[in-house]
Amino acid sequence: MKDPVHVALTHDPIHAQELIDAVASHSCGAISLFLGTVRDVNDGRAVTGIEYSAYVAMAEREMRSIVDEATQRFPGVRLALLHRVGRLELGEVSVGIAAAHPHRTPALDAARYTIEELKRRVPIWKREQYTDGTREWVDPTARRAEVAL
Amino acid sequence: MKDPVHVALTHDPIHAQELIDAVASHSCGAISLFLGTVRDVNDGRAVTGIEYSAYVAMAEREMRSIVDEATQRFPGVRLALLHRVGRLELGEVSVGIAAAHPHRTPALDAARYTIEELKRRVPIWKREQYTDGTREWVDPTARRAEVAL
Amino acid sequence: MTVRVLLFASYADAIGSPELTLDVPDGARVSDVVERLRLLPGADRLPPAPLVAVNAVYAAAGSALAPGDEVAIIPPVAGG
Amino acid sequence: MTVRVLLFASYADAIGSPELTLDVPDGARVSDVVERLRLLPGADRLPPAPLVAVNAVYAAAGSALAPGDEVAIIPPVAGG
Repeated sequence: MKDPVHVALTHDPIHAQELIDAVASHSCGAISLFLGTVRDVNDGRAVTGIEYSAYVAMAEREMRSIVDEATQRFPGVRLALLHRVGRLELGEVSVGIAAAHPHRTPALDAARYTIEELKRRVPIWKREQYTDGTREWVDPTARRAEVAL
Repeated sequence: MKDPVHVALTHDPIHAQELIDAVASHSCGAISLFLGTVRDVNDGRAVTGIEYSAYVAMAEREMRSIVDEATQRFPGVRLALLHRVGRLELGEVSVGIAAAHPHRTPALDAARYTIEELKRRVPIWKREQYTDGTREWVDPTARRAEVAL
Repeated sequence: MTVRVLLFASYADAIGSPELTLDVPDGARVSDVVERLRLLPGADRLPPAPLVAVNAVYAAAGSALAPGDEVAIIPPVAGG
Repeated sequence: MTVRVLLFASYADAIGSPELTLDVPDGARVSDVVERLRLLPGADRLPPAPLVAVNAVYAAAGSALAPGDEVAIIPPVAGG
């Protein structure tokens, strides 16, 4: 697994099989793959697409940190992490994570750890485009506050 | 998603993308895929391949039950579950699970629930073949007992 | 009455066959079939209380059987 | 000394630019840069305590800055 290739932001479509091939090994009996995809509804509004942007240098740095941390927490795990930037249509993959391990529990846990940390701290933003032609930057903290009401 | 096609035992190779395509939907923002693969070492012995067999009617019945249960536990989840039978070489996929959901936590939880229940109760057996030419039926309960000593 | 017994994996190897037909008394239970199997050569390799399924559903040792039932003796499962 | 300020997403829209160069006193801290930004038109849309990264690492409001530092004001992240 070549690290610079498999922890990255990319403008190109993310393919599940490439992520799997990046981590698969005869020493591993389990692979957990997570894909985030563009959904047609968010917060009750009809979405037609999402534009992702990032603080590229910092995002890739944080993504590598997360993968390094996961490797420490789940020794023996092999990880790949790609996040898309640019304009994505409905159903397209925005983030892909593959985690391979000799055993299933660390593989599953490592994939989950990686997506949770990515959502918590990697400087990536998304602007949703709606069917009425408007577009808006998504603020998950504002949304959580509303849900808490 | 055509249920009979996507909860099944199969003699054919299991492809990740087919499982993903079976569950993907514009209403889902998350897909969790789990693959079990043939590992080169088990309990310290060098493995060259595994032969899977099943009580076919019951195994497919239990697999459908598990998928139905997961759908109840994680409302809105879309699941696919395939398990291979026959002779598999190192690295081949023995089991494939895909779970799609509008949100990531139920997708991740449903994939984990499905593999845990499959391992607990679906009547499938495996005979490992070793580099020394011998082969043996795997008994996870015996192994767990040894680990407990 | 007659029941069909299915054996799998290590149990089929132990008994030397994947399938048997057994005559059992009317009203026989799962445990009666298991005890009958114990009389066969190789059956010492069955555990004290093997898992059993009747007509493809897990069944308790005390479950009553009907003529023609398919009684499967289930070795420890190892899928995945 | 001079620092480079990066703005992203909704913050870049608010201030009207993705990047600024600011002159700040020697020894200035992250919080001093944020206070300077508040003088700009549109800066009322910044939150009371925005997240900040210095040279691509999250930094506390009290962190001291050096000449040429890249100070990024980080809107709520929304990756995935």
